[in-house]
Amino acid sequence: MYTVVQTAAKRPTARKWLAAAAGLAIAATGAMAPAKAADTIKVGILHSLSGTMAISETTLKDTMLFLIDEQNKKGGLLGKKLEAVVVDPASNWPLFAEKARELIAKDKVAAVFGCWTSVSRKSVLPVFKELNNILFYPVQYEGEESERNVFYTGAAPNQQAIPAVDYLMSKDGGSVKRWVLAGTDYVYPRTTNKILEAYLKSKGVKDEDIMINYTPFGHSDWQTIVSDIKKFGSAGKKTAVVSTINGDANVPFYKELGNQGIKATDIPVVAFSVGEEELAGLDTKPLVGHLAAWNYFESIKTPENAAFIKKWQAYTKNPKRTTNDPMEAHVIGFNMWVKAVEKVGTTDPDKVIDALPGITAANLTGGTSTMLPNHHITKPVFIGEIRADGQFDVVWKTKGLVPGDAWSDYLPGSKDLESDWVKLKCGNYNKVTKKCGGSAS
Amino acid sequence: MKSHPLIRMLDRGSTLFLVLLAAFAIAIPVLNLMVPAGSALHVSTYLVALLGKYVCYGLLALSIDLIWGYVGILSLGHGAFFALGGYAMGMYLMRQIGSRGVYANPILPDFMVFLNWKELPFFWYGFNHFAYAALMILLVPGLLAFVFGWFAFRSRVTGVYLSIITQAMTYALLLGFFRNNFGFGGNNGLTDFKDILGFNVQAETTRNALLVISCLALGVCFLICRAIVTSKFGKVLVAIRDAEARTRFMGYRVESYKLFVFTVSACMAGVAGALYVPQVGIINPSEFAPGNSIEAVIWVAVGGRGTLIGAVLGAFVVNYTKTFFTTGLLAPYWLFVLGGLFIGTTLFLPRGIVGTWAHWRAGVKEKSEAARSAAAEDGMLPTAGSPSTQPSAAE
Amino acid sequence: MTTVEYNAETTSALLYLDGISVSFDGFRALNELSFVIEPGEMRAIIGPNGAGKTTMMDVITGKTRPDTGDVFFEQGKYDLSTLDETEIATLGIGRKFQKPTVFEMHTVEDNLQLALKNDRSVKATLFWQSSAEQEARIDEVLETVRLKALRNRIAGSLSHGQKQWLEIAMLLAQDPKLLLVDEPVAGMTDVETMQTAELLREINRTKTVVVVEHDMAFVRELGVKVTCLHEGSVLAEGSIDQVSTNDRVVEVYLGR
Amino acid sequence: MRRLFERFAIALLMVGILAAGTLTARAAAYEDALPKFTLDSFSDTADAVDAIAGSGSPHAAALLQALKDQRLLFSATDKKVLIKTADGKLTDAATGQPFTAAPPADLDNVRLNNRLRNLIDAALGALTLMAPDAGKRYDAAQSVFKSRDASAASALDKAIAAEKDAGVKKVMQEARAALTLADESASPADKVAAITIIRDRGDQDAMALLQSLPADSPKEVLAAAGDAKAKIERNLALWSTVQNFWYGLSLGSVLLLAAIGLAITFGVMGVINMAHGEMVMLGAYTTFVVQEIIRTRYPGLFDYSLAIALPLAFLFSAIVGIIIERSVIRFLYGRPLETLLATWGISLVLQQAVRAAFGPTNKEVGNPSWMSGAFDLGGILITYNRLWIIVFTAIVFVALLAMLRFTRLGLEMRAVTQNRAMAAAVGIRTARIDALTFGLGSGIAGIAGVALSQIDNVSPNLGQGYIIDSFMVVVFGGVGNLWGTLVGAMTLGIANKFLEPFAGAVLGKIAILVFIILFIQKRPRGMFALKGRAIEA
Repeated sequence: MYTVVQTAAKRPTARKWLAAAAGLAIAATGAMAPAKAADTIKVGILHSLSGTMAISETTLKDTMLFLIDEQNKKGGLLGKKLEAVVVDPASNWPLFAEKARELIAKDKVAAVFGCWTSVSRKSVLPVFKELNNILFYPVQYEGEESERNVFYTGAAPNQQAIPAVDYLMSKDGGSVKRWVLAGTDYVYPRTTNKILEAYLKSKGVKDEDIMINYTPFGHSDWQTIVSDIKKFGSAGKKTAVVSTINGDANVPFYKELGNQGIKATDIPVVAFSVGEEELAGLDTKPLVGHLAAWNYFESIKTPENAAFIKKWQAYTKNPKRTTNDPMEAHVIGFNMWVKAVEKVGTTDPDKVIDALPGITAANLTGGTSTMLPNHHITKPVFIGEIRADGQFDVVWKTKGLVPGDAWSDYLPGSKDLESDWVKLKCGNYNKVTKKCGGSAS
Repeated sequence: MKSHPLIRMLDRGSTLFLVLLAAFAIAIPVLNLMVPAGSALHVSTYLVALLGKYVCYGLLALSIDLIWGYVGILSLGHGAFFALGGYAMGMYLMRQIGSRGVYANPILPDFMVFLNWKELPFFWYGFNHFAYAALMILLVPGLLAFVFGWFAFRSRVTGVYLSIITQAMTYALLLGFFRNNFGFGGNNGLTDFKDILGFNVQAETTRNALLVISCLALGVCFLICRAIVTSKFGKVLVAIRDAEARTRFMGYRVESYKLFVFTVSACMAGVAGALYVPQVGIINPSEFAPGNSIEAVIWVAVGGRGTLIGAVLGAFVVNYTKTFFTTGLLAPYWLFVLGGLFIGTTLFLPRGIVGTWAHWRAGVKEKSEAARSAAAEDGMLPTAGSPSTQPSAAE
Repeated sequence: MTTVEYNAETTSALLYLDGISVSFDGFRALNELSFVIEPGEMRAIIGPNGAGKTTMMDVITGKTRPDTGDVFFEQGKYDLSTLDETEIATLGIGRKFQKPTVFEMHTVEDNLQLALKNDRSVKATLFWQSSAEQEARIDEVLETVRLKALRNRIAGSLSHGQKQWLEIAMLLAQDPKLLLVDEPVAGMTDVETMQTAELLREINRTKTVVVVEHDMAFVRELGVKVTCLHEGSVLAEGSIDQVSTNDRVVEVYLGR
Repeated sequence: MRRLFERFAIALLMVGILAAGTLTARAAAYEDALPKFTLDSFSDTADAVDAIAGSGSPHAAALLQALKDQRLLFSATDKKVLIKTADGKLTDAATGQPFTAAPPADLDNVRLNNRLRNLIDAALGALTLMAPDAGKRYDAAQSVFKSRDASAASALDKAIAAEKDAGVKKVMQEARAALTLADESASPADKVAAITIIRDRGDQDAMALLQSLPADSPKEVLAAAGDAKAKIERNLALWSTVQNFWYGLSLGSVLLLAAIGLAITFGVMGVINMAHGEMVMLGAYTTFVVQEIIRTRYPGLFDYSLAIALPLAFLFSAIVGIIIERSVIRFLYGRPLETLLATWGISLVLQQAVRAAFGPTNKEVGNPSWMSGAFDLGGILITYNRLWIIVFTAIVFVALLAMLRFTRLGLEMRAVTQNRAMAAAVGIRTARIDALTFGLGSGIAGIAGVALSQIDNVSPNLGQGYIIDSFMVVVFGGVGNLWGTLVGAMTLGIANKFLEPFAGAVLGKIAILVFIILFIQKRPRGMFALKGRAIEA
């Protein structure tokens, strides 16, 4: 049924336009409604609750609500209650920017905790810079970024990828000589693999001993690739797979690995994006011994962790609810923010940003993380082996905490760059030309 | 009865629309820039950015309405043209960054530097000139539409088949642009823009200027659409929509008509995308996602297809609903609302808001007219059979 | 049965079909069909369901390509089997469909405006302006089909019979050399049927017409040469009386 | 005869004395090694494994097996090492006697890493070469082949001599050949002979072994290895084509399974069901729910979980399908584009509904034992889950074909497809047929979900991943023709898998999409479209 074009064209439609204009006016006033008097401190939560990323991000939203709840039980902050403002950017990147703007400009939040994918962070970056607010970003990422308004509480590549490779090259890790770098085709795996490739070559690994493979998002038919890996691994040298495969593609990948009988003892797979949450969708028995590198595992036995898990499960009323690495990153980030706000006695972003470097917060695995001048934090690195029950056994950890490095030393473009927001006031200072790159100009 | 084309183009509804659009384009910047922030009438920059985005969506909806409402081509891949226009603009904006990128490379965009690209790929040449970029904004979507349409319409791929392959087209582009080797920044796309034509993209004045330009583009495209649909060409389009075979047997080269209007529509979508990018600050492959294109179709359906004004209205209404429903407690329910819109509109409001209104108005008028002329008609002509209400040809 | 000398080069026929065969998925819709239409002639084509009448129309108008055989137009000048619908229509063959197909969303006037013989290119229609001459032509055609009073009505709101006439009017406006009319009186009352027959005879004064019809009364009313099709080929040809007394025709129509 | 017996008796005696002499020393080595397990350090555990493997203790195999299965427990305070038997009882590792005292409070598993697992496998390999179970011996020989643990040589020789099973013996000989090649003291002639054996094995592992030969080996050895490698390579190249074909078949069957329900709703009814993917998802979630119930209530039935889930998934998806048809789609017949939009809306609602009900994360759906693992067929590895999915797809396809052809419902369905008005006129209740057809299409999507849950994520996004591919298959194959769908799915699957090795997964997929877009230009109605007037009207 089509509309009657002819009549529509001939008959005036003044009234409907009045109605439309009225609707728009209502919309506008709704959007403009002045923020209520500041009797609470608002905290923005910018995680997708629908769409493809909901699978990972929903838990982080819950974590933030939990942390804010806990803080309020302790009496809030600066004598005021904290109020969470939740928005749903629906896994849609431009919507992230819109929602970030809404949180800052309309809801006047003091800080925002959010984003998962790099692209969502990239999408909101200009908004945070323009409106001068604070973003805590809790997920491991490719590095190559340091912005004044962003605090990176997840791992930089040197806090995850490089220690993992070091471990595999060690005797305990199996003295791996041959490497498959398998990833989803987007920026994080690409950059990580570039860094790893340069790193491996600096360790004397030859070109023919490195195989790089990229797959699309949500790739589900892994038969060919897994059999290629098997082939590559049977060249007589100990082989390992470094997986930066993301999200949904992991389950079919591991299922295929299990079924094609690739055991961890033959070709171990070390993953950077597979945690307790992802394993929850898998039968892990055939995968025992495959590895993951994180800065936190639920199975790590410390009093802090045990207490956190207990409270978290009580809060979510789910005795089986798992915890994971990005959650811990939010815990650390939130505690750091609280401390910084308490230190300067205000939520004014400029002051909090300046106060944050140097702030410490206990992490859940027994150490104390520090916010560095480059807005990354120090973190321990753990290598865990998958257990039959879907948890990880820590088989190796770094001696102390590893400071996060914004600019990789293994990439030609960034090895001369340095980030220091305390002394240099610059996120990308070039040590050779002694100049601060564009973004701070 | 016969009137000048300009008068046919500008019926009362269209004039009102243009007047309102102009008022909107003047009022928003004035309320944003001139009225002090404390005032109740002040329009926040947040709202300016939001409305600017809506205007671009409105233009995209208009372009879809032109082909769906008037020729019955349901493109589920129009987001592709929108995104291509956006990418062309994004490439210009990337080149404008120059040595202000984090790696201070005067030629290569940041994402190329850290992925070790040595030199600029050839398809990035020329994008440092705005004129070239502007040409590409029209040319790239237009050319793709032309080539795609030339194949599809000549082979008489119609109806759902066409919808499905437009979807395949945008999906293939999505996969392609996701690839980092493609040279468009992969998943992260193009972002971190600084200047447009020498103005800071984030400045309030630039935002307002972009809003005004978007409104201008919408107005111009609206006039082009009106010119098209009120001409004899437009009548042929509707004829094709309602009875394609009949039109062909009357000697009209249907594929040329479709190809022309499809290409025009793609260019409009490209312009919408190009204006959208500096306002949201990012363009990335997810704009190619089939879901986005389908969502854009529902804007048109909600507003009323084949009404032009309805398409724009629909884009505003649905996107405002989206903004409203993705905040706070309502957040988990957005997909229910969107899904419900799809179902509800097709079942209960097949003509959309504007279409239903027009139909109702027409019905009221028709009734009185019919009553008046009934006596005159009776006896003059024998009437037989019942008026057929069936659509006459397969879509 | 009359025999015709089939020769594409020397034929004087306006429409010339020789040995046309078409099959769909093994079903032979047309089987070595041959006949000719002379200029100025009016021909009625009858035949039971599935005899191939509509397929024959499809072949002539370029909708269906024949598997074998020749279709020529205007004394063998144009090979229709190599042209598409648009080209054939431009040559001057107009077709009325079995189910009335008018542009339901357009007014009667616009329907005719679209049908008028004019440049049909994209450019021409984009910048087209109505002229007094064309207005007059529309009036004339509307007069012929007696729809003048309904000029500004939306075609979709017309009655079935009015739509049939509108479609014929559109054919006239197209000013074709040959009109193919598929079941023009289906669903019409007796009065309408007679009026339609009269209309067609009137049209036939200036144009060649091929009418496909079931309604024997109507065919009789037309009083022209009749071709009876059966199973995709010509069964009988001649006057209505000759054909209706033909044994095989009787068998086909009534025997089963 | 008698002399023979005498000789044997003497030999036995000698062995006995010898063994008795060393036994006490070795038993001591076993007991000495045990405390090392309580230190909770990988290197100490490794030492202990070495010592125990060499101890010759009768408990060694059981202990190592327990260690491998994570049944070896230790208490750091009591310095006790215990074995948990398969039925959950504790035995003392030192004595093999049941452990009756109260278990120590700090009892924990001895932790493993991959290096240890390799060590244990090698040790167990040598220890279980004489196991009574042929399967175990086979595995033992394979692990010796892989570990090339020289200390297993003598045990292997003995095992080869005693082996009766030809298949196991062959693997043992291959393992022995592998040891010879790794043995620097072996003569070139022996090595060449070993290469022949390895060459005949002809698989990836053989290739790996030959490639690891040191470059300074004797000339004739290198030459033989070169020939063998060339031969294996040819062999492997051939098999890799077969393998691509197999993978293509497997991908094709997944596509077919996902698309076949669509072929019915789209092909038979002309309804574009964009929510088809969500029907698949509902089937997968049904499987999840069934498995959850079985896991908590009737764990013994786990292997039958899919069989139980199948009819339920069919019914559930079919019912949801019928509800959708009755409540939405029936109002939209003849308006395919509107149906498309409405069903897209339904798909969004279903996705978010499932997300609300089950949470956004992946759900675990396990493979029953008969769908896990793989077997070798010639030079390719066939995984059971893929094999069963192919078989299952074939069954569904044939059943559907038979249903359409031989049942009353099928007949009425075909009648409605061909001429709705006429079908109605002869008394077919078309509305009922529409609902049932849509239910059938949805139900088949549901059982596709059961199969896909075995290889893919079970998450609210599951269906989205298949919808475009399914439409491609149906459109490519030609609407209204199940055979077309079959050929379409298989062609696309196989083409994809042959493209993937050199174009990569992403470009391969793009190439296929572009191909389909161009193909539709050539044949707008697909490969096996029905011709004729009825269809085009």
